Amino acid sequence: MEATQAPRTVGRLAQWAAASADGPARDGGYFDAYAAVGLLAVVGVLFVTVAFTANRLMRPVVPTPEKLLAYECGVDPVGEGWAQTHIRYYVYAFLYVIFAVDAIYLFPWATVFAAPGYGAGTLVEMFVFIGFLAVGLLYAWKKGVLAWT
Amino acid sequence: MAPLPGRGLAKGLAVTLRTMTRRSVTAQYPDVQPELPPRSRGVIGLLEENCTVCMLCARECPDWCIYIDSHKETLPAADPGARARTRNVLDRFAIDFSLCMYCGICIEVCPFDALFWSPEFEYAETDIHELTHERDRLREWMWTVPAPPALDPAAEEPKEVAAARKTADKQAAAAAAAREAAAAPAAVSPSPDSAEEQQDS
Amino acid sequence: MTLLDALLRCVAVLAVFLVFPLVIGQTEHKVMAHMQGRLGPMYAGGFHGWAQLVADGVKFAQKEDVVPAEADRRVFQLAPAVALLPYLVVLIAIPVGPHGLVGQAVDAGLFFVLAVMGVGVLGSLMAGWASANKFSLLGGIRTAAQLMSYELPMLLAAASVAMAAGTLSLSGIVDAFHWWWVPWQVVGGFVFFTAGLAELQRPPFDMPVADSEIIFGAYTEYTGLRFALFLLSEYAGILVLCALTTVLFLGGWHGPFSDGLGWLWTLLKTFALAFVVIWLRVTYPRLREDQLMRFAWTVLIPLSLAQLALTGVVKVVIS
Amino acid sequence: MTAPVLGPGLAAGPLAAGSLSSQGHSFLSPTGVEIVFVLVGLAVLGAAVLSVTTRQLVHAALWLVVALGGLAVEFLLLTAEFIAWVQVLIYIGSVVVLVLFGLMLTRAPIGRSPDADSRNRPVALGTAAAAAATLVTLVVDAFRTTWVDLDAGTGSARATGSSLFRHWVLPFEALSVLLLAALVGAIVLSRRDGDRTPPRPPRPRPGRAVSAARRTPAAPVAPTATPAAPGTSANPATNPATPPQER
Repeated sequence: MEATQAPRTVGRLAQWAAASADGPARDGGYFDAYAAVGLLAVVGVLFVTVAFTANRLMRPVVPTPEKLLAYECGVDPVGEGWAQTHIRYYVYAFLYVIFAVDAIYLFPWATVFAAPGYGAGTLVEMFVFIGFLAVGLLYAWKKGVLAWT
Repeated sequence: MAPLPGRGLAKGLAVTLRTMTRRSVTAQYPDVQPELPPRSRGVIGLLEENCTVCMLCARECPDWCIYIDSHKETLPAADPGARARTRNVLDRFAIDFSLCMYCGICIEVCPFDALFWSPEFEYAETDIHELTHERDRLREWMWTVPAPPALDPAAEEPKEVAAARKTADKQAAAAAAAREAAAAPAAVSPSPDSAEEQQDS
Repeated sequence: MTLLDALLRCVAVLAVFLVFPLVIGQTEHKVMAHMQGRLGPMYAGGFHGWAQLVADGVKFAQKEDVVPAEADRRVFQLAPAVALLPYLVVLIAIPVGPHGLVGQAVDAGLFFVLAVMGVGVLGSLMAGWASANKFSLLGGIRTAAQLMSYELPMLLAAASVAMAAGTLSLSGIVDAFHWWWVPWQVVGGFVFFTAGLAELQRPPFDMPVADSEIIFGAYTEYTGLRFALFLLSEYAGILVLCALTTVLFLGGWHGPFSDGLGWLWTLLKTFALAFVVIWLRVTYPRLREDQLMRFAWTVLIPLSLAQLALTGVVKVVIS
Repeated sequence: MTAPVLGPGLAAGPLAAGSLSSQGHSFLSPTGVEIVFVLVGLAVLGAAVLSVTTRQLVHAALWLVVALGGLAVEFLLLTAEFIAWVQVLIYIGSVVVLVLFGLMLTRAPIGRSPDADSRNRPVALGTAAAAAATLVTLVVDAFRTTWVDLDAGTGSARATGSSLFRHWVLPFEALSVLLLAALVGAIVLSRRDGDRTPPRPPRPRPGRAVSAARRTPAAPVAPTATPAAPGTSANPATNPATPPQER
C-alpha cells in the first residue's frame, strides 16, 4: 500500500504544517484555512470537469431508442417514472429535522461546559434540554411512529 | 433466544474470518484444466461408421436438436440369385448445441453405439448459429471420448460379456465334444472362432 | 502560506482521494473473495490482479454515457459530482499525524466535516429523481430516509467526543486523547461507525441500493464514468468514515513512536477499520427497511444519548 | 502565519485577505474578503431568483441549495464559522433534503409543471421589493459607514457556546419546549388515527384476522395509487405530504 506520498513529501507537508502552526483560529489563519478549503473545492470541480471532458472525447455515442428507455430489469417500463410510496417515511423526516436542530446545540455546549465557570450547572441545563427531547422521542415511540406499520 | 445478545453476530464474523484463512476452492480454469469425472457430459461425439440412419436419436430428442439427412443407395446383389440390397447413406448429421439440453437420451437410444459422451466442453462460439455442429466436428469429438472406466472389482459382469462368454463356452464345449467324438477317427482342429469371439467382446 | 503551498496541499489531498479508495476497493475485492472461498481478481496487472480497479477505471472511461430520454438531463449529469465532491473537501481537514500533519487544520473541524458530509446525499437524491425511473426514485427516497435516521446518532456520538475533548478541532481532539478514552467512548464509537456505515449505504445497511428489489437504487440508470464516480464516492466515503472514526475514537496518530510514525498509526487504524467495513459486508445480510429505521431510532439514538450523559458526567467529575 | 496586508489594490486573492485593520477602509479599495463577499452575494441572489422563477419544482429546490450554500459561504466570510456550518448541516443537509423528500413522495414530475405558477407574480414581486427595501433601509440606517472588524473566533462554536450558556440559558431551554411541541405536532398530524391502533400489537396469530391497520408493510413498489396501508396513512386532505390519491 502506498504510504500516501513518499516520506520526503510527508516531511515537507509536516514542515508546511508546522509553519502554519496548529492555531488556525489566530487572526488571518481563519481565512487561510477556509481559503484552502475553497481552493480544494475548486480543484475538485476542476477534476470532475476534466474527467467529464476527457470522457466525452473518449467514449462512443451510439444512442438507440431502446437504450434510452428506463431500465426495469429488461422489460419495457410500466407506467411512469414514479411510484406510490409509504407515507411513513415522512415522519422520520420531521423527527430528524427537529432532533438535528437539537443536536446542533450540543456542539457549542460541548466546547464550553467543562470550562471553569460552567461545570455542573451547565450540564444540568443541557440535560433538561435533552430531557425534553427524550420525552418527545418516548412519545413518538409510544405512539408507534418508530415501529414500521 | 441466544444467551448473550449479539452472539449470533459474532459467530457470523468468525465464520467469514475463518474462511478467509483457508485455501480458496477456486480453480484457475484456463491455466489449470479441470479434472472432470468420468462420463462428464461435455459434448456428443458421433462415430459415423456405426450410424445406420435409423433416426431413433432424432425422434427421441426432446427438443429436436438433431438434424439427419440421408439417401438410399442400392447395392448390387452379391450373388447372382440374390436381390439387390438397399442401404442408408448418411448425408448430414448435425446437433444444434444451442438447443441441446444434454439429457443424453440420443446416446441411450442409439442401438448401434454411434453416439458417445465426450468430456470436451470448450466449444463456445460468439454466434449462436455456429453452435450447430456438423458431422465432421462431431466426429472429431469422437476421438476425445475416453475409454470407459474400469468396472468395480465386485461388479456384475456386463451383459454383453456374459453373452459372449456363454457363446464361447458353448462352442468350446461343442468343440471338446467333437474332439472326444472324433478321438478315434481323425482329429479335427478346434475352431479358432471361439477364441476370437471371446476377445472381441 | 503561499498560494503554491496551498495548491500543493490540495493536489496531495486529491491524490489521496484518488488512490486510497482504489486501495480499499481492491482490498474489498480480495478480502471478500477469500472470505467466500474464492480468489477474486487474478489477472489485471499480473500479481494477484492488483490493477483490477485501474483496469475498471479505464473501461468505465471508455464506455458510452447513456442519459435516459425521459431523464432530467442536467441534474442527471451533475449528480455524481455532487455525490463525490463533499468527500474530497472533507478529506482536507482530517489530521494524519502530529505537529500539524493535516491538509488544512480547520477550527470547527468536526462540525465542518459532519456538515459537508451530509451534502453528499443530495447527489443520490438528484440521481434518484432525475433518472425518471421508479426504482431510482425509490432508491432516492430510501437514501433520504436513511440519511435522516442515521445522521442524528452520528451527530450525537460526535458531540460526545467533542465534549470529552472540549474542542471541535479534529487535531485538538486527537491531542486531548488518552488511552482510557477508548473504553469511555466505546459506545459512542460503535454508534458513530454504525451510523456512518448506514449513511454510506454499505451492507448490511444497503437498502437504498438493494439489487434484489430496486435494481441499484438511485444509480440504476448510470453508465460509464458517472457510474464510476458514484462508486468512487462510496469508497471515498469509507475512507473518510474510517479516518474520522480513527481520529475521534481510536486516538488517531497515538501509538508507539507516534512522534515519527504518527501518520503510519493513523493509516493503520484507518485501514483496519476499512477491513471491518468489508468484513461486515461479507458477513451480514441486508436489513429490511423497517428494521433499518427502527434500529436507528430505538437503538442507536438512545445509546448515543446515554453516551452523552456518561461523557458529561465523567467530564464534570474529573475536571 | 500573519496574513500580510498587501496593497489595497493588490489584495485580490482570498489568501491575502487576512485582517481588516480599522484604518483605510473605503468602498473604493475593497479587500479580498469584501470582493469575494460581494461576488458570492450576487451568486446567491441569482440562485434565489432562479429558485423562485423556475417552473420545475425540483430545480427550484436545487437552486435553493445553491442559494443556501452561498449564504453559508457568506457567513464564513463574516467569520461566523459556527453559523455557516449550521447552515450547511441544517438547511442543506436536512431542510432541503426534507423538501426534496416531500417532493419525491408526492409527485415531482420531470419537466415543467404548468401549475407551478400561481399567476401572482406582480404581487409577489411587490412584496419582495417592499421587504428588501425595508431590510436594506434598516441595515443601512443602523450601520451607515461603520466598519466592523472581523476577528476570527468571534463566531466560533466556543464563543457561541459561552454566550449561549452565560446569557441566553432561558431562551435556550424554552427552545427545547418549542421543539418538543413541534415534534408532538408532527406526530399528531401524521397519525390522525393513532388512537385506533395499539402502538405495539401482539404478534398476529395465524388464523386470527390481522387488524386492517396492521397489515404487513405495503410493498414498496405500488405503482397504482391505492390508498396505501389502509388506516395508517394520514388523511390526504390534512397532510400535504400525502399524494393525491383520489382522482
